[in-house]
Parts: sequence; structure tokens; C-alpha cells
Amino acid sequence: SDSGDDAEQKDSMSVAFTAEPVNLDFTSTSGVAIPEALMENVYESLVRLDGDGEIQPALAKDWTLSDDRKTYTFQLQDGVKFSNGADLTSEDVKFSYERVQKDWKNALKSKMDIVKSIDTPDDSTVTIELKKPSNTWLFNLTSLVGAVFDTEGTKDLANEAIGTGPFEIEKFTRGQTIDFAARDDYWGEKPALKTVQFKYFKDAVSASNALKSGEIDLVSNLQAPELAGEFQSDDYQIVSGTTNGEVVLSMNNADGIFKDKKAREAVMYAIDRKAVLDTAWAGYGELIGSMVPPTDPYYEDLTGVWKHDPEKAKQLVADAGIKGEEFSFTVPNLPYAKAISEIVSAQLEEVGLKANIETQEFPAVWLDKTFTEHDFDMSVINHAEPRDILTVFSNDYYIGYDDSTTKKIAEKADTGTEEEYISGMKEIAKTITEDAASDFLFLFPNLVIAKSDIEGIPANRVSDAFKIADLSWN
Amino acid sequence: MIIGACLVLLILGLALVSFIWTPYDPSEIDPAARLQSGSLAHPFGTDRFGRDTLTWVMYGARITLLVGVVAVAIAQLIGTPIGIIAALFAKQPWGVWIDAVIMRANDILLAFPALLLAIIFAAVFSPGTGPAMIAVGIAAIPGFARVARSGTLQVLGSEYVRAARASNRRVPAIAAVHVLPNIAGMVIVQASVAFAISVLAEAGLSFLGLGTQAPVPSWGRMLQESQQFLSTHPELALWPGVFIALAVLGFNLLGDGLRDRFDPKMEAKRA
Amino acid sequence: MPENLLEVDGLTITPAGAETPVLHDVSLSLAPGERVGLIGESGSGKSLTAQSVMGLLPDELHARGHVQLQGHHGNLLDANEKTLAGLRSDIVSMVFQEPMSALNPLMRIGDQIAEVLRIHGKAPRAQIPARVGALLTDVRMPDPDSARFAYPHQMSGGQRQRVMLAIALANSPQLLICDEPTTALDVTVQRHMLDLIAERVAAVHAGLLFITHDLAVVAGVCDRVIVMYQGRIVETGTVTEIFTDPQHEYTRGLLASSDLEATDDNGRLFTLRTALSYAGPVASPGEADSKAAHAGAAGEAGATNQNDARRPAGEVTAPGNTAHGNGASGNVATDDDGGAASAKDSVPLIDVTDVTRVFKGRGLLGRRRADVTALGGVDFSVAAGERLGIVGESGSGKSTLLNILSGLDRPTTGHVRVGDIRVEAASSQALRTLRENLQIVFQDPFASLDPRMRVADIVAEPLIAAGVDKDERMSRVEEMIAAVDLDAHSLGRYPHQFSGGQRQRISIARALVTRPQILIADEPVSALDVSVRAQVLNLLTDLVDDYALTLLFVSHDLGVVKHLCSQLIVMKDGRIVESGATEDIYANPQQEYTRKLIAATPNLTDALASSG
Amino acid sequence: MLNYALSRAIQFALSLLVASVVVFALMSLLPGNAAQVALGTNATPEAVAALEAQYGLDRPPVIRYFDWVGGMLGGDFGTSYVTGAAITPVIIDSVQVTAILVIAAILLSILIAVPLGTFAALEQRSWIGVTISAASQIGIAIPNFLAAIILVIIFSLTLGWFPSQGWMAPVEGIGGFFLRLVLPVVSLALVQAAILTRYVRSAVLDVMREDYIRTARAKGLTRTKALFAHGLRNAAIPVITVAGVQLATLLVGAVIIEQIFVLPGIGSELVRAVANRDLVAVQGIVMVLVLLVLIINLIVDILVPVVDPRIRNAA
Ligand SMILES: Nc1ncnc2c1ncn2[C@@H]1O[C@H](COP(=O)(O)OP(=O)(O)OP(=O)(O)O)[C@@H](O)[C@H]1O
Ligand SMILES: Nc1ncnc2c1ncn2[C@@H]1O[C@H](COP(=O)(O)OP(=O)(O)OP(=O)(O)O)[C@@H](O)[C@H]1O
Ligand SMILES: [Mg+2]
Ligand SMILES: [Mg+2]
Repeated sequence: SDSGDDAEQKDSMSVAFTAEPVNLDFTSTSGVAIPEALMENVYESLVRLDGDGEIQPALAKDWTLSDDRKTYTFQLQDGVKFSNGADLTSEDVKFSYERVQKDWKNALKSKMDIVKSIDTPDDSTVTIELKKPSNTWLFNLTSLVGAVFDTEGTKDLANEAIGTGPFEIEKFTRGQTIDFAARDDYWGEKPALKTVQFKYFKDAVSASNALKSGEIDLVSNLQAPELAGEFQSDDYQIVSGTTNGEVVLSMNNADGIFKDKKAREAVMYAIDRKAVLDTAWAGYGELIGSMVPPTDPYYEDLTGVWKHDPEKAKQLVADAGIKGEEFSFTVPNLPYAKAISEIVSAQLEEVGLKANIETQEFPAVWLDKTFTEHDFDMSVINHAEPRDILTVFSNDYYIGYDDSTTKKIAEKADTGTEEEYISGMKEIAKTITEDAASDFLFLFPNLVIAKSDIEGIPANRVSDAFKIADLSWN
Repeated sequence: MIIGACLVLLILGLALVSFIWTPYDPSEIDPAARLQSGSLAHPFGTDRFGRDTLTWVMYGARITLLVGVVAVAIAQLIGTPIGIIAALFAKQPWGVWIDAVIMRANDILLAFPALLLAIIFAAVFSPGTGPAMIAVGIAAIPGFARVARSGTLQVLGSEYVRAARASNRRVPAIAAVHVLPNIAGMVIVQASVAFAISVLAEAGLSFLGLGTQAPVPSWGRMLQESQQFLSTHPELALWPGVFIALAVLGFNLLGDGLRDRFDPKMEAKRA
Repeated sequence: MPENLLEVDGLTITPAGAETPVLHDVSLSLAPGERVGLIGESGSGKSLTAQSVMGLLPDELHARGHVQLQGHHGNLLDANEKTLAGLRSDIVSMVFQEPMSALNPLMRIGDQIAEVLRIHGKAPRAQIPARVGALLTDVRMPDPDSARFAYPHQMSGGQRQRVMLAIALANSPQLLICDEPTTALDVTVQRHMLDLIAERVAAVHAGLLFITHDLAVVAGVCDRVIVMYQGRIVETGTVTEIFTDPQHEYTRGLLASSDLEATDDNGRLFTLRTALSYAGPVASPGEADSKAAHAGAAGEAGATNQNDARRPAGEVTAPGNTAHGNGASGNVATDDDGGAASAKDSVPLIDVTDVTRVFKGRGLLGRRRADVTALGGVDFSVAAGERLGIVGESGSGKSTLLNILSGLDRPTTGHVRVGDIRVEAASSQALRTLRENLQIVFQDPFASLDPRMRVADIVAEPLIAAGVDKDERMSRVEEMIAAVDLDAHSLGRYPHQFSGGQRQRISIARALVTRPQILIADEPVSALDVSVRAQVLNLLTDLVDDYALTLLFVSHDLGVVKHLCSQLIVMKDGRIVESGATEDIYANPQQEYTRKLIAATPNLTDALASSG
Repeated sequence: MLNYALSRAIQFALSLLVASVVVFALMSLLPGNAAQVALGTNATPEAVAALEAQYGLDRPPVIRYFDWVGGMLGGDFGTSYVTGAAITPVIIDSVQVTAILVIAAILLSILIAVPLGTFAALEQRSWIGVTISAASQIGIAIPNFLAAIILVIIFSLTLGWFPSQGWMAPVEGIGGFFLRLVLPVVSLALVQAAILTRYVRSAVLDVMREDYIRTARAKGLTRTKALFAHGLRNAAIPVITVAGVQLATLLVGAVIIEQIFVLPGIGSELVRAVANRDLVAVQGIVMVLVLLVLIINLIVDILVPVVDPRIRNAA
């Protein structure tokens, strides 16, 4: 929309995104686009994550955990209304979470599998009993599975989003824009902006042009980091924070050339991650060395485990008996993946590993061939979901990591105390890294470019949501 | 014509030389030398991985020519016989409907522009140079079929074919001895124009990400990737842009020149 | 001395970039009301001269000299387009050769005539429609009221040429230039046009510059003649002077070779080379006839046994025509050919019985058109060794008939027998045999040779088809090339490196290389210059004799047929309207159509007689 | 003429029918399916199968084909599995965008090319004529997306005259609508104009060689006037055909421009639908594109006889 004059600018904003939602229903459609737009803006959960990765109250003003660590009791906020006018009651929460188990198509629904029963002693109290203690469940509630729907509000989820959040959707133009309008009857603190438009740009250059010519105010997560250089002036601010996205150079542990750990180790030594980050993503992002982002409680710096050492790599290649045979490197046609594949394949070639790059359409073909059929030796993808280490490195996931050791540790950690959980998870991350299960290239940056007079830009993207209620004009 | 031929030879030369010698290896990455401007070491500069742009331009010529050759070959090898056969049938009282069916099928194919085919093909076979050039080639079939058909009809209606028939030549012999050599001119003209179009199509498709894929160097890809460096390193876009334009210009001019040469009017004048 | 209408002085035209001019120092003048003919062979510069006067020279040509037109001061060659535009059609206008393309295909006839009136503002707006009507009437346009709404493609060539004349005359110019205005037209239509031009020019008392290469036409239309040769004027004089006492060698040659009734001592037509002994056209038709008859007898000894050629053509019907009359005339004709008894009871070589050919409109997915009856019941037979002429206006079905005879096309109904082959039902094997024995020489020497084949390959093509092996092929090709008077170097060249006459020789060589019994010639000389025409006709005559061929000769030029053929078929609208011995039909045509055809054929002798 | 119209109509319908079979067959070749894409990285095979069943993807192809064709005949292109929304309005909206863009571009290119091409033909030998020819040759050689990028840099980013991207429906503001249209239309039109200029020039040159132009000059019209009175309409015939072909190729060809300028056109819609394996949408869009191309051909076929009485009568 037009940037208009200053007076108007005070309460409206236009924000650019890359991945566009095909519909508004994240219960049956996967991907980051829909929760990015809706979570915390339209839909709210009982709890939310703050920028440091800490769990904070949301629709639940308070909660308690039973001594056996299996039963949570939530106290709901008062005076919460859905955008259709209905009041939030404990029934809505029960309805929503049971619906996850019953009706959701999104595979993330499994995060609610652990719930045994939900009770509603009164309108503002919800009691949820888990089958076994879990450290991750409450955290999972901060994601989209925790979203609370009105009992009457799920008829046309694909086109109509009814939630308790500070904004409601005024207009959804598929593939182009979503217009948000601030709700007068929001229960919490009123957002500074009256209207916000999300505008979707497939092409990062178009988005950056739009920002330059003043047609938009903020580019969330710029997909062409080289462009950031053009905004180094007083008129703009460049915010580079973290995300939950680990860019993984994944290797097929179960089959083919990388079944051999020596081959995987060769890759770990062959890759100069700093060079990858600098050339492919203009140095934005963070080297991590493991599947855990720094914002997770069990983060540990493992960048030192595998140091760039081509000579060692060459030796390992020879040890593994690889004599220049090609392996398949399936690359989703996403900007970062394509850029990474070019430098990674060049680095691998230097140590005698010949990658046969096959670009695959994302999501359709990559999901089909690489992800579902496991027809690949190497791939590269940004695993963007929060705390997904256990999912990605489980036996039946596409990487085919042998999780016989880590699974046991994980079970213990999840049911144990907070401390046990953290130490367990650290152990898992370290095991996976040391197993050379895959190469963790870098943490995908949250690169935001905005006009310099915008405040409240979330530097770190640690949850699904892009919270617009925090944004304001200075 | 001469300018066109020179440009085409230049592109051809670049491609051929790239087989023997290029300043650098196209996949040679040098993070220290990334995004350099033109220098003695890198006359056209380097890209974001520190790869030599001149090397890439030379390799890109290969893809450009490959796409052109394959696409034109497909279109020509399918379209020309189709056109000739349709025309041969059109000349038989009982074959008119076969001609009609062939040409209608041709018209339907005409309704699927190259880009549409390429988008679908990229989805069916995964994006790449192969599907792209097949799509471009298929989309160019109707053009060849039309040219071949009208040329053949013209030749078949000529007195010399009547004379050949009166001398007992059979249809295949007439097609080979009289039709082919006489429509060759028009087909060659069409080929050079189709070549120019395929150069543009490859660039467009690669730009959309539906054409040549990493790590193969192609001008369209270079142009696409140079976009984010436009304001900082415009020469990254300049070189592929210039060479695409030169190639298209070359083939178009060559086509124009050939057209003049094969134009029956001109022929009559020269006679 | 009264001021001349047109004065051209030292006109020299040079193409851009060329050294030598294509027009050298041309000077001519034309008095008001005078009718001047400009003749000369193709490429001699006639059109360029006319275009200079109109200021319509192509840009790539540079003209020097002086062109002065009455009513305009100064040199027309220096005038700008605007000045010239003012003169064109007002003072000088022009009728072009090609009636098919000279009119805008997208504009109605009436509008195209009205335009010329409007441009010069001669007629008040309101009167323009009336003037258009009057002009169309003046040029004898049939149904002028509806003709004005027609588009050019809906009119015949003759009608279009009338429109052109109406346009040219609309503003009553003082000078009318006609650049070969009738060469694309049928003889009958040509006659009409010529009469009309003469009449209209006289009516508005305009000067006329008439360009043609047809001497007979000039003799009929003009008072004075200018002869051009290779870009120069070589001779001028009155019609009688030029035609009775030509001074220049070329004029004499032209005159000699266009006279199809005169032959040299060998009984051959005169050519430019043999023209020296030409005595000039003979004034008395009777004398000419006997001369021609004599020539025929001398040249075609042994080839006169064509009695059985004409069976009574009982079925021949033509609109408004009694069918049986033809048969009678045919029979009469046979009788005066003496010494033909030997062949009387032999079976004719070619037998055509009640042949029709209907072209269907396209079916199924194509567009529908009305059926065309190209042949509507044709009967005739040809004896071995006979020379049959087939004449008729354009579209009368001549080529269709030949196609059927040679098996290139099949008749819709009827029977065709050639030798012992039933052509309409022949197997492809039989057709091959037929075509080895029956060969065709086509009309257009440019179009009938594949431009991308060498002469050797062209001539060898029928032999390849006949399966003759390579060595024999070569020797027969060389032999044939020699027989048509081309030298052996020709074999390696391409058609475009030859002149029209030479190309027609190549095409004759190709036709005869398989030693056929029957030679069909489909208007083989109508595309050629008169001087070349004589050469080719002489060659044909010789070869027909040498190879003892049966000849079917198609033409719309009665003069040519009369020279070459002893028997004649006259066709109209797909039917035979008259047949018989050439002499008889000439002397005593039975049908109105034939009479018209004969009368319309320009004849130098008659023209001179009438003008003189 | 009536006969002609009828046979054209039958051909048109047959072509559409054949095209629909081709499109349907092509779609069934697409790897990856909508259910898979919708469920994403955490899908289980059972969930995928269930969703397939829900979408009706497990029915025999023949049934699905007739369902689809039947719906289209009633103007209903079906409901997208992926978006859950009806396809028809999506197609209508996006076709409008592309149609406006492409038609405006073709009109503009005609406006540029006809005078320029005519002038270049008239002044064939002068330096202006030669310059125009050379410029059009170079224009043809420049990909339209390159032109778009350059135009954006100059007129949007540097001069700030026009927005760099985006679409505004005319009802939302006519000024904004035109302002946003300028750059995409110009980038398409410039290259098209270059192509068209070349055709116009050669058509005019051909026409000027025609005998009837000589006749017109003999009537007393100057060369230029003769060209205007008689030549241009004749030259229009080949130009109409070429413009028709251009219009047809641009319908899809505009997709790159649509992407650069973030326009919600049919090309972008197609790319998006293919990426999401939204088969119903892909089929519908491709069919509509084919339909439009056929309609354009039909219009050209009808327009040419309107201009040319020869063809009118033959028909
Ligand atoms: N535009 C031109 N450029 C170069 N040479 C030309 C041009 N037009 C005509 N000529 C040459 O000028 C000569 C005279 O041509 P012109 O058309 O006057 O001949 P003509 O006597 O009218 O012949 P025809 O009887 O065939 O019409 C020819 O040799 C021709 O090749
Ligand atoms: N293949 C065809 N399809 C339809 N009509 C045809 C075909 N060939 C000839 N005709 C028509 O048949 C009639 C006779 O044609 P034909 O060519 O035999 O005439 P012609 O006497 O040889 O004329 P010309 O002197 O012009 O060569 C004409 O009306 C012609 O239009
Ligand atoms: Mg993660
Ligand atoms: Mg002439």
C-alpha cells in the first residue's frame, strides 16, 4: 500500500515476506508461511516464547504443574474475546487441543499425542493430563499446535481466521497480501499500529526495490543478503538476529556413499563453513556446529568439533575407498540452497568428492524424491522448526540417522527434570555432531531491513510467529 | 548478414575455445577474490564465489549454443517433415483431410507457447537444460511445419515438379530431389530465427529458475544471480546481458541476410 | 514549329553503383494528339523511358538529361515529388502492364476511380459519383453501376485494365502512356482494349505513348514508331516506314522474326540472324497463306498423314452452337490433305472419348467452394505423326486436358487411350511406360526448371526415373544437349545462368531425352520474346521431324499454331467448339468464337494494310 | 462467410477438446502430489493417502477428466485442494491483470512501431531510417526482463517516478492503477515494439514495391500520401497476424515481468500453482491460456478477412 504522508504512517505499516500462505489453515497445510502470519497476531496459545526463548504467559495468565509432572493446570486470562465476538472459555481450549489430535492434517499434530485428557473444571480453568512427563510439551504449546480456536470458528479455516489475537484479518488476497486490522476489543495491551499489510515477494530483489522506493516499510528475512549492503544508510536499519533454522548439509546415513562414516567425516573436514557463509550468504548467519540454535536452553558451541582440513578429508576419502564416483546432491530450488550447493560442491571436489547436483523443485519434488523416497546422497535444507533435533535425527526421517543411542537419552531427558532435560539434550546434540550425521553449515539469519524509524522489530525469530503488535513507528 | 555471421562465429568461437582453454576452471572458487571488478587477472571480474566471469561467459556460450542447436534440431527434424508430409497429402484429393488434421494439430501446439511448455516440463522432469530445450524445441515445431508446408506447396505447384512427375519421378524422389533443396533456404532462415528465439528463451527460463541449473554456467543464470549485485557490481549483469544480446542479434541478422539471399524475388532479380 | 507535348532530350539512366547506363542518350518528342509506339525487346529500356516521363523512376536509378512536358516549365527530372504529383494524371497519365496487381486489392473500384478525381479537384465533390459512372461507361465496363462497388479481385483482367484506363483518362490528360497494357490479357480481350484505348485517346485528343514488343499491336494503334535496342533509340519513323523499310538491323530482325507467315529458304522462321533475307510482310493475305502452306509442305514432308485425326466430333457441343456443324467442317478439312491414304485405316495414336474433369470444392475441414467443370465432354483423336494445335482462351481447359493425357490427372468421366494404354485406368506401371513415350515442354522456361539443379541433372531426370544406368545417361544427355544447340559447358550450369530461349531448349532436351513418341508442348513460347520465339519454334520443328514425333501444341496464339500445326482444335469453357485442318479453320471458321479469336489475333500484315 | 464461421467454430471446439486431453494427460505426469505438498516435511504415508482420497485423487483418471471438463463447461474450474478455494474467481482475477498488462503493452507497441516502422521504411536510406532499423534489431535482442530491470533502476529507484512493483485494481484507485502499470507495460512494449517495428518496416517496404502504389502515385498522390491512402491498410494484414502471435506468446511470456513487478497475473498464478502441485488450478489455468490463444487466433482469422475482401469472398 502507499506509504502516504507522515501522519498516516504512524499507525500503518507494510511488511514484506517471502513464503506466501496458500491458505489460512495451518491445521491442514504445513509450512512456515501461515503460522508466520497468524500466530500471535490472530491466533494465540496459552503460552508464548519471548525473544530469548523463554516461555511466557499468553492466554494462560498462570499455570501449575503437578508433582508427578504430568498434569498442567492453566488459569485463563479474563475478558478475552474472539474476533467473532465470542468469549474465550476453557471449552475452547479443550475443543482446540482435542481437535489437534482428531482433525488436524498437519503432521505437527503429533506433538499433542502425549496429551491424555483435558478437563474444564470451570470457564477459566483448563487441566491437561499428559501420558508421561514431558519437558518439551509446554514448549510445543508455544508453537502453532497450541493455537486456541473458538468452538464455532473452524468452519472455513482456509479462508477465515478467528482468533483471540490483537489483529484480525481484514482482507486476504491469495498470493499477494494479507491486511491486518487492530482489534478494539483485544484483551491485552493495544498494538501501536492500526493496520498492517503483509506483502509477499517471491523475489528478494523486488522486495528490496519496493523498500527502496518506499512502497513497503520493512523486509522480514531478506532472502538475498547481498542486497543488505545497499541499505547501509541512516534511512534504514539492518537487523540480523537468529532463527530456529539450521542450514543442514544432510547426508543419507542409511544408504549409499555416506553410509560409511568415513565418507561423512571427509565431508565434515572438507567444508570450510566460514567460506560457505561468507560467499553464499554474505556472512550473515552464525556458525553453530550442531543442530541447536543459541536461543535453545541446551545450546552448546560445537563449532570446534570438525575443523576445515582438506588434507584429512582427502585421506578419509581414500580410506573410504572413494575413487571419484559421483554421488547425488539434490538441491531444493531455494536461493540459499542453490548458492550453498555451488560452493559446497566446489569444496568437496577439491578433496575428491564429486557431487552430481540435481536441482529439485521445492517443495513438490524435493519432498517427494529426497524427503519421502530418500532418493539422495546429499542435500541441503534449512530445518526451520523449533527444537527439531530429535525429529530430524530419528530413524525414519530422510537422513536415516541411527537413533538407537540418542532415542534412549531423549526419553529420559524429556521425562526428567529441567536440568536433566538440558544435559540430556546437550549430549544428544554432541553425539549427533560427532557421528558426522550431517554437516551443520550455519544458523539461518533473521535478516530484517527496515526503515530506520521503526521500533520493536523482533531481532531473533525463535517461534513460528512474526509478532506485529510489537512494531511501531518512532 | 556479415555482421550477423561474425557475431555467430564469435559466440561459436567462445564456445569452442572453452573446450580447449579457459582462463580458469568454471567451478574454481576463490572466496578471497570474490566480487572483483575487471582486472588483468580477471578481465570481466569475478562473481560472489570468486569465480572468473570471463570463464563463465565462455562456458555459457556452450549452453546457449547447445540449447539453440538441440531446440532447433528438434523443431526442424519434426516440423519440417510434418510440413512436407502435410503438403504432399494436401496435393492428393483423398489426402486433404490428413493435411487438415495435421495442420490443426499444429495449431493446437501453437496454443502452447514455449514458456508454458517449459513451466510444465520443468515440473514434470525437474528443471534443467534438457527439459528447457525440449520445450523450446517443441514450441518451435509449428513454425517449421508451416514454413515447410507452404514452401512445399509452392514447390509442388511449380512447373518443374509437374515436369518431374511427367518424367515419371515418384513422390519420395520428388520430395528429396526437388522439394527439400528448394525449401532448404526457407527452413534455414526459420532455423536462424528460431535459434535467436531459443537464446532468449533459455535466458528467460534460467532467469525464472526453470532453465539451466547449478553448477552449469549459463548466461541466463548469471543474469539471474547478478540481480542482487546490480547496484554494487553491475558488471556481473553487464556481461551475460551483452552476450545474450549479441547472440540474438547475430542470429537475427544472419536470418535476415539468409532471407534476402533465399528470397525468390531476389533470386529472380539476380537471374 | 508548334510546341511539342513531350520533349525528351539526352535521357541517360544509370543504376546506383553501376558504371554503364541502362538507358543511353534517349531523345524523343511527341506532338499533341500524336500516337507514338515504343517498341524493342525486353530490357531495352522502354519502361524506364516511360517512368522517367511520369517521374516514377525507382530510387536506385539516376537519370540525367532533360524531360519537358507541356504545361510545366523546367526539367521534370529535377522536379520534386510534390510538383510531379501535381502533373501526374492531370497532364500525363499511365496504364501499366499488369492488370492483376495495379489496383489496390482492399479498395472498391469506384473509390479508386473517385480518388483520382478528388486528388486533382477537377470535379466538384457532389458530381464525383456521376463522373465515376460516366468513366466506367466510357471504358465499356459491363454493368457500370454495380461494377463500382466491386473489389479488384472480383473482376477479370480485362475489366481491371478497363478500370486502369478509366483512372488514366479521368482527368483528361494531354498525354497517355500505356506500358504494355495488354500483354497479360487474352487475345480477344486484348483486341477490345486496344480498340478502346485508341477510341478514348481520340475522344479526348490526347497524345499517346504506347509501349509494346508486339509489332502488330503497334501497327494497329500508332502513327509513329520508335525502336529501342539495348538502351538506345535505334530508329524512328512512321509505321509504314518502319515496317516496310526498316533501316536498322535490329528492327529488321524484329520484323522478320515476328512474322510467323514468312520463312527463309530452308522453310524456317526468320530469326535475328537470318533476317537479312527477309523481304518484309506481304500485303496480300492470300499470298501469305499460300506461302505458309508452301513452307509447311516443304518443312514437314512425310508428316502430313493426319487424315484420321478428325473423326466426326458428334458430341461436341458449345453454347449456342450446333454440334454437328463441327464434324462437317472437320471432315471437309481432312479431304484437302493429299497423300494421306496410307494412314487412313490405321488406329489413331491418341483417342480421347467424352472426357470430363470436374474439380470438387474442398470437403471436410477445408473451405467449401463451388465445383469447377474444367473439361465438359471432350472428344478427339490424334494419329501418329500428326501435329495438332489446341487453342482457346485462358481457363478453357487446355492444361487440364494435357494433364489428363499424360496421366498427371485423372478424368472425372470418359476414356483416354494413348497407344495401347488406357490412361484413365492405367496402373502405375503403365503410366510409367506412358510417360516415357509422352513428354511435355512447359510454358514458362523460368518455372519449369528446378533452380537448384544443374542442367545435366535436369535433363537426366527422366532417365533416372526410367532406370537408365549412369554411363548411358551421360551420353544421352550430352547427345540431347547437342541436339538442342547448346554447348557441352552448359551441363554444369544452373538454369538462372541461361536466357529464356536457352532455358526452353533445356526443357525441350529434357522432354526428348527418353525418345518419346509424343511431345506435348504447353504454350512453350508464349513467355518468350519474338526473336527468341522464332528460334525455339524452328528448333521444335526440326526436332519433331528428326524424331518423327507426334506433336500436341497448346497455345493461345493462333499465329504460332498456324505456323506449326496442320490440325487444330479450338476450345472454349472446357469444350471443343471447332476442329479441323488449320488452313480450313483459318479460311472458313464455322464458329463465332473461332472467328473472334482469329480476328483478335494481332496480325502485322492486316494491321499494316488497315493503317496504310 | 457463415459457412466459414461455422467451420471455424467447429475447429475451435475440436482444438479445445484435444487441448483439454493433452493438458489433463500432462498433469497426470507431474511428480509430487498435492496431498504430499500440503502435509509437508512431517507427513506420514497414511495421512497422505487419506488426504488423497479426500481430494478424490484416487479415482480413475477418466472419471476425473469428465468431471473436470463437465465443470469447465459450466464455468466451474473446480476447487483447489491446496487453497481450498474455488479456482474460477482466481483465474478471472489473474486473467484480468495479465490481459490488461498484455493488451496495453501490445497497443503501446503498435503505437510505437507503426509510425516508427513506416518512417523507417519511407526513409529507408536516410540515417534516421537506418538508425531506427538498427535500434529495433538491438531492441529485439534484449530480453524483456533485462529491460524491466533497467527501467526499474532508472525510473523507480533513481528518479522515483513510478513504483517498482505491485498491482492496484482500478477500483482501488485509478491513479495508482496507471502508475503501477507504467513500468511493466513499457518493459513489455519496448521489446515488442522493436519486433513489430521490424515487421511494419518490412511490410511497408513490400507494400511500397507493389504496383498499386505506383498506380496511386500515377494518379497524382505523392509517395507518402500514396502510402497512407493505399499502403498502410495492406501492410496491416501481415502486421495483424504478427501482433496476434505476439499477443498469444505474451500471455504466458509476461510471467517473468509479472514476477519482477510482483503482479498477480495468470503467469504468476500458473507458476505458483505448479509449485504447490495445485493440479486443479494448473489444469484450469493452462486450459484458460490455451483458450485465450485460440481466441486470439480466431480474432486474427476474423480480422484479416475484415480488412481483406479477397479472403472475405474466398471464405
Ligand atoms: N531498378 C533497377 N535497377 C537496376 N536496373 C534496372 C532497374 N530497372 C530496370 N533496370 C534495367 O534497365 C533495363 C531496362 O529496363 P526496362 O524495364 O525499361 O525494360 P523494358 O524495355 O521495359 O523491358 P520489358 O519489355 O521486359 O518490360 C533493363 O536491363 C533492366 O535490367
Ligand atoms: N487443381 C484445380 N482445382 C480447381 N480448379 C482447377 C484446377 N486446375 C484447373 N482448374 C480450373 O479449371 C479450368 C481450366 O483450367 P486450365 O488450367 O486447364 O486452363 P487453360 O486453358 O490451360 O488456361 P491457361 O491458358 O491460363 O493456361 C480453370 O477454370 C481453372 O480455374
Ligand atoms: Mg531447528
Ligand atoms: Mg517494361
